[in-house]
Amino acid sequence: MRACEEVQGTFALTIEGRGFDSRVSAGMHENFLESECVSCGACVQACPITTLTEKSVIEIGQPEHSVVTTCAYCGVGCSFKAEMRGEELVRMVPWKDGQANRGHSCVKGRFAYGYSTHKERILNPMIREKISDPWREVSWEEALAHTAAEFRRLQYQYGRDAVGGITSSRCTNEETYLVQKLVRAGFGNNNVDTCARVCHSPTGYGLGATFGTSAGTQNFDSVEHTDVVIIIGANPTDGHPVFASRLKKRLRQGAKLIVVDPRRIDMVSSPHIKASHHLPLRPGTNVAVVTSLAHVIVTEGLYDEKFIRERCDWSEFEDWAAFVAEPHHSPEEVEKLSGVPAEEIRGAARLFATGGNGSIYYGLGVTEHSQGSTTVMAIANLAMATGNIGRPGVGVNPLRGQNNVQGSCDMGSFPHELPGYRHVSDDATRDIFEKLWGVTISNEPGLRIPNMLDAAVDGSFKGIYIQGEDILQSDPDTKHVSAGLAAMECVVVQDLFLNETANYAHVFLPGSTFLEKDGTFTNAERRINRVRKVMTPRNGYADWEVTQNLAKAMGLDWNYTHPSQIMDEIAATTPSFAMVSYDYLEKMGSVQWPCNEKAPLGSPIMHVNGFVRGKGKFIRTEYVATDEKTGPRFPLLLTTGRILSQYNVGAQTRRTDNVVWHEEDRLEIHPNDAEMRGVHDGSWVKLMSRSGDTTLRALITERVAPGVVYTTFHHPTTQANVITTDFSDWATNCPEYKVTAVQVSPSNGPSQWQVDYDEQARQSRRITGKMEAAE
Amino acid sequence: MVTLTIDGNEITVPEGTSIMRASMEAGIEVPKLCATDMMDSFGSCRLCLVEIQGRAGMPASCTTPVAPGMNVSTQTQRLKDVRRGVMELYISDHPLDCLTCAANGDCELQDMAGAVGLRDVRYGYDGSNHVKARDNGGINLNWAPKDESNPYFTFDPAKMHRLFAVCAGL
Amino acid sequence: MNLHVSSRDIGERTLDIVSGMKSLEGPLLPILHEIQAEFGYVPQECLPIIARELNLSRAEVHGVVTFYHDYRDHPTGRHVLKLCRAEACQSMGGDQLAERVKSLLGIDFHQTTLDGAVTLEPVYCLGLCSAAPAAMLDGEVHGRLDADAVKDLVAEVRA
Amino acid sequence: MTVRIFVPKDAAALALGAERVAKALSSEVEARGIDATIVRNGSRGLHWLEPMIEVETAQGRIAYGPVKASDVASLLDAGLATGRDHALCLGKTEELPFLKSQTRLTFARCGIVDPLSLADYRAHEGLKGLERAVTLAPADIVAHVTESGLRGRGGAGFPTGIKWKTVLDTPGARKYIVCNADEGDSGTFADRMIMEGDPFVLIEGMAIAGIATGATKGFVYIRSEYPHAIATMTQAVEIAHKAGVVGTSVLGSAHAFDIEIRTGAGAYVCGEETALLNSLEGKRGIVRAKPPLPAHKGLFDCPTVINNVISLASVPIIMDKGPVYYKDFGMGRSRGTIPIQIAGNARHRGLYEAAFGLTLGQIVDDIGGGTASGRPVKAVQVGGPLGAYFPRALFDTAFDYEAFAAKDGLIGHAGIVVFDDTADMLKQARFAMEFCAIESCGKCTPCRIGSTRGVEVADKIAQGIEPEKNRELLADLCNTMKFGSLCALGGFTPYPVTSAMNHFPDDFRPVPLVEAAE
Repeated sequence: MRACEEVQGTFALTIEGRGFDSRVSAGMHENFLESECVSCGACVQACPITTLTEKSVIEIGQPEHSVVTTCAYCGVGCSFKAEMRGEELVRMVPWKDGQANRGHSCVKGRFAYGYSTHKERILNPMIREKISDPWREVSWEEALAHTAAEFRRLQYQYGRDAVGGITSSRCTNEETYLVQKLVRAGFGNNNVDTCARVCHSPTGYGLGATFGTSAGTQNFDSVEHTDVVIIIGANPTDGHPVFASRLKKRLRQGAKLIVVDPRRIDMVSSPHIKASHHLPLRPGTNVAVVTSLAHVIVTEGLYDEKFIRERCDWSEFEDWAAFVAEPHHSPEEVEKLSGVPAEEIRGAARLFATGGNGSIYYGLGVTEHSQGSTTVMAIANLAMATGNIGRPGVGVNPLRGQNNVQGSCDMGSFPHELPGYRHVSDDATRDIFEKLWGVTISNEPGLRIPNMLDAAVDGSFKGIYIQGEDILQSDPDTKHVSAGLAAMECVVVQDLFLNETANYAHVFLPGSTFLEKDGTFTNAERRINRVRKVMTPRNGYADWEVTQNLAKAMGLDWNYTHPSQIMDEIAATTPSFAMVSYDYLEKMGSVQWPCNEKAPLGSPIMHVNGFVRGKGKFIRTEYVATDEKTGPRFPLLLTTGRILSQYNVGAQTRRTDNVVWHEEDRLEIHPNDAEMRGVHDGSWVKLMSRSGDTTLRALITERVAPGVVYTTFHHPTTQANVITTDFSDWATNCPEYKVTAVQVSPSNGPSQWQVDYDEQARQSRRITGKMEAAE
Repeated sequence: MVTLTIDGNEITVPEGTSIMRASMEAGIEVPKLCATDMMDSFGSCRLCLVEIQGRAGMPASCTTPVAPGMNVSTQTQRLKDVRRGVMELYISDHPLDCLTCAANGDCELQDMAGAVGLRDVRYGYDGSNHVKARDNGGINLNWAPKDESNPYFTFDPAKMHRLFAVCAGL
Repeated sequence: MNLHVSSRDIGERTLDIVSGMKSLEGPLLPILHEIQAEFGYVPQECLPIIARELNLSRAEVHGVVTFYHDYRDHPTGRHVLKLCRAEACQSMGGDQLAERVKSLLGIDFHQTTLDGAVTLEPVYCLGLCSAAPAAMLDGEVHGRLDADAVKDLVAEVRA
Repeated sequence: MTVRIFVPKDAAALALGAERVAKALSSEVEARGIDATIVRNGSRGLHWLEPMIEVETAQGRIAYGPVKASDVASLLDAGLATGRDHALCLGKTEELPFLKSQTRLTFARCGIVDPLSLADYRAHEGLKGLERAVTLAPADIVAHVTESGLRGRGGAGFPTGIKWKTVLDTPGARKYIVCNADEGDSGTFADRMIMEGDPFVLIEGMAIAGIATGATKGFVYIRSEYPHAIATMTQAVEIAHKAGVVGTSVLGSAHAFDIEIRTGAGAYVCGEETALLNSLEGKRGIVRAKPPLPAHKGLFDCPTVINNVISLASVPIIMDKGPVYYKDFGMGRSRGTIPIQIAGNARHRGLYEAAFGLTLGQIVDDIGGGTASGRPVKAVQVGGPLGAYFPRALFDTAFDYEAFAAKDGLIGHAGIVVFDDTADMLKQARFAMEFCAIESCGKCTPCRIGSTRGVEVADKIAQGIEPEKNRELLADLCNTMKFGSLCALGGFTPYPVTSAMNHFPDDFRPVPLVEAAE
């Protein structure tokens, strides 16, 4: 089917036979589920309800009105038309005028919205004295009054800094803004952090240091002009499928591809796609490999001298060039520690430097390392050295994980930064907010998530307001997280479901879905997209209203009646958002920040005539091996990632039919490593690290190299993060999820830890007067 | 820019524009099943045919680019006859379940049948088809059951025409 | 032609064939011809291997295999008799001849005799229109066929 | 001196027992100690006389035929080796009326030379066209071909020179020459005969096309039903490559040109040029919409010349003898010669190359000698399964692209299939639809569904079910298919059907069987 070819690039459909006998067929005369179909919906789209019909349309009937909104899954930020019948969502249809997705979609955004009406969704606020108690449903008033009283008590008893908040990169910009405002204005400290801490904080740091802005340089359309692409530490076909489709289209037109990844991801080789170079590096050696690419470019004179002289500081370049030219950065030396054949490194470097417009796309495989920030800077160096910044088809592009992780960073979710990446120590910035909010803002950075947990274990941090995050499952070293949470006196979780973190909560505030509120999301290309309310919040309030009500309960005088007013406040206080308003977004469809007097139409491409920081800065990137090392006890390296059908910790996708594609996390292991350990395909294995152990089933595959194992972290029963360590990025504390020394051995079934955890979770999810809510 | 005449209306469009696109710009709807904005046009449905003065045959408007001075007709009697004839063939291999079909009211096949004025299928419904499991007392090898394996959508080969028109280019 | 090959061998042979030919421009049809020459048909299990090696989807390879009538998804009889059914042969009594062959063999077109001796296939023109009616038996051509000649052909394949 | 005896290896001759004759001859010659070599030539095209063997004598070649293996001994007894008379002796080959009245330009060597002897080819004026071409600028070669008036012999009759010029003028990193040897039309075998009888002329023609357009790679796409042609062409390309006729330096010039032989896989529609390109690319052989033209975006999206075998094989003589020489043959806009293939129920079946302009009646009655069965000619189908059935009443039609089009027919690949009065034209009309149903690529609905419906409607007419209504429906269906189809398969299938209906209306009014009362 052409939609499958041209739009999605999967080629899962064909016509079988010919003439009158010809018939549309999925795969090799297979049913859709068993075929190569990735359920992106493009064919259903191309064939509106004659052959391919959404089951929801058959059940509910034809939609009668629709609202354009933005998908709440990944950082691509696809626009959808939510087609409704009354208050019921009939289907989500990718919107062809969507500037990020251009009418395309993936299985998650297109179909996996059923969680919003899942029976496990919590619709009433609940509180409990102790986490061993069952939950008690209470009114909103009681829940909020209780929370406010507890936080005030804790601050009175343990000090102003004993409480903090975590903003959600799943929620809107406006909601994120309110949470950090609550912390700064209401709690009176800077103890606010966000999940970007655990994913792309090194992007902010690395790109900020080199270019001057903490975001990707391009729009997605840019990929249509690229000639050579480096993908490093990202798996776009699974993590950012709609972008992957656009990239694959460009590759089918002849652009070249270099993949730097320990795994043989689909982009390395799949229908009509073949990477020119695959650099299957050992996890943890990114800096060495990227620096080695630079070594080849510098020593072979392939750098863009004109660009560098015009746009960067030449003496800094010379210093950097001397550094990368050192013999220990040569591909031959780097081969010894990365395992990547020197010739592949040389070939890739030459191709990137000489193949035309070169662009780099990267993901968490870059950032979630002890040297995550260093790799980001090494990537930025590479782009500058080859002159690949400031026009369509080039650039450095983080593929951001969560729908609004860019926005949550923009909105001042970090303990050291106010909205717009302005340091809390900057008097002028503080002054703007202090005047507007009528409070004094601390000029000292607050606590990061890991520091909050440390402080909780130490007894100095006692209460936390967590909006839309499941830190227990998503943050590294689960045991440390649970110890920190257990040590607190008031853990407030605002979410759709009783998530894993809620097992340690004292207050549960039901959250709303993206379908139930107005607001904006900012995607990986800095695009501010409108989220529009398509149905009434089933829990009674949109998340921004809950935060406002909590603020009011704490005595703050907040009176927003619509999120547009919050955006107006953001625009008034944050220069890069100066022109943004709901009216303007209505007119433009969407805009990419910076959007202000200097760039009234927004900024699809950054650093066009010069870097934001002035001169682009070359920074030396010395490779320092992680302390996480393999040895006789833990001879394998575990790295983690995602799969197409599931999203992140799976809270949403696990509550949809997407589970048919991925019922459980599996451990990918190379046949050699499996044979050595007597592990069979599909059998249970025990996965051990210095931090802990878990069990899951094995999947024997050559996608991973010998010595490397891989798993996803979508299912709480697996708890892959029990295994990961507490090592983290030197600059930003971003945890080192991607490298853990492990051992794998055959097992009979779930570990004792998993059994205990299941029981604890079951206990902690009891609700008085209700049947057990646990599944 | 290229200036041409479509059904007597002069219109100027960028070079490389398809006749179909140019017609739309001129406010003229050419019947179609297979062309969508999301994909390259490829001319399989044979409903968007037009006549061009001085050219033989009936080219598909979706795959034929405009040319300067072209004089295009989209609604001659000959075109109407052929379109109705094509539609009659489509419907001769399509189930007659419009009233209970989930697509009723939002079906391009239905719309097009109306648009070309199809009132009668003279072939009857007893011939070879992909619609009925059994035919003339025997098993119909052309028929395949509905595929409900995907949790989100169904695939009914008995109603494949629109899909076929869209993807027959494979 | 080896009709008794295990799945594993099919995989290995397929990989050999594909590896040897994948550098051709547009290698799929030549590869499928070679596979059919090797196994006598195109085994289903070859398709995913071909797809992987040529960076195609399984669906695409399936679509191609099913489009061309030459590619069979199961083995033929020991002999393949192709009778031309096109107009030039019709004008010289090809239809009657076909009926005769069918009744002699007791099978219809696209069928194989129960003893596995012969598969009967229609063909639309062998380019022997000036020697009609014509047939091809295991790659050898026969023209100006008449009732006696086809009897001899049938006897030959039945032997 | 060694005597050369020629036994054709052309598939038509083989089908009639030439292999057995050659074997018998070889063993008899050896047994008798005769100093003779047996040359396996192509066919002269007198297929009703095949296997026709020839012996070279001082007076010229003497022909004998049709020869059976069992005739060999008596032929040798009679003095075959010296061209003596015998009951099967046909006299001097060149004097045979069927040959003598022809104008053999494209087929000048076919049946005369050893197909795989490059020396023989050179000895018979071969490679002169290519030798000339390498000295010319591409645009000059194209100008020659344009001036010659050569039109595509595959059926559409598009001027070859214009096609080449488009490719020459279209920039491309790589360009291709594709030879369409998917000769699927019933009643045609000219391509096969050239490939089996004079393969180097095709190679030469392709090399000239390559030089003329800047293409460096050629493909010959031969249908799998032609194993002998595939074998001969494959060997010929190897020989030509070794001899430097093609390869990195064509005849020592700066031009590179390589040829690869590809085999089809049983799909008539792949004779349609865009379907053929898809097939070469390894795709389903479905038709592409035009534009873009193959000359702009053809094989692998590169500028591509796609020409029929005969078109390409006609190029060397045009380059050798000049465009005017070629252009002087023919009539109207149909210039040069056309290899007419007389097939089916004709007495003199075979290949007859002549300038355009003979009437259909001359071809069928005079040259073809009427029917083989001796019964009256009822109809002739010209141009393969998509060609119209012409009744005797139209026998004054001249063999010319435009003249045939004016009578709602087409020359196509110039195949003529003769039917005697036992033919049932309703059955033939039904077959046209059936053939379309079997061979439709399936892309467009008029062809995909229409052909199947056509069979059904024809059956209803045959069964006497509402005959009036169904005849009208069949006519309507033909109109829909003719104008609605994407390519010639669906678009021309109506030709045999409507011509049968129009010219033989009685066959469409079958007398219904009187059914026994139940």
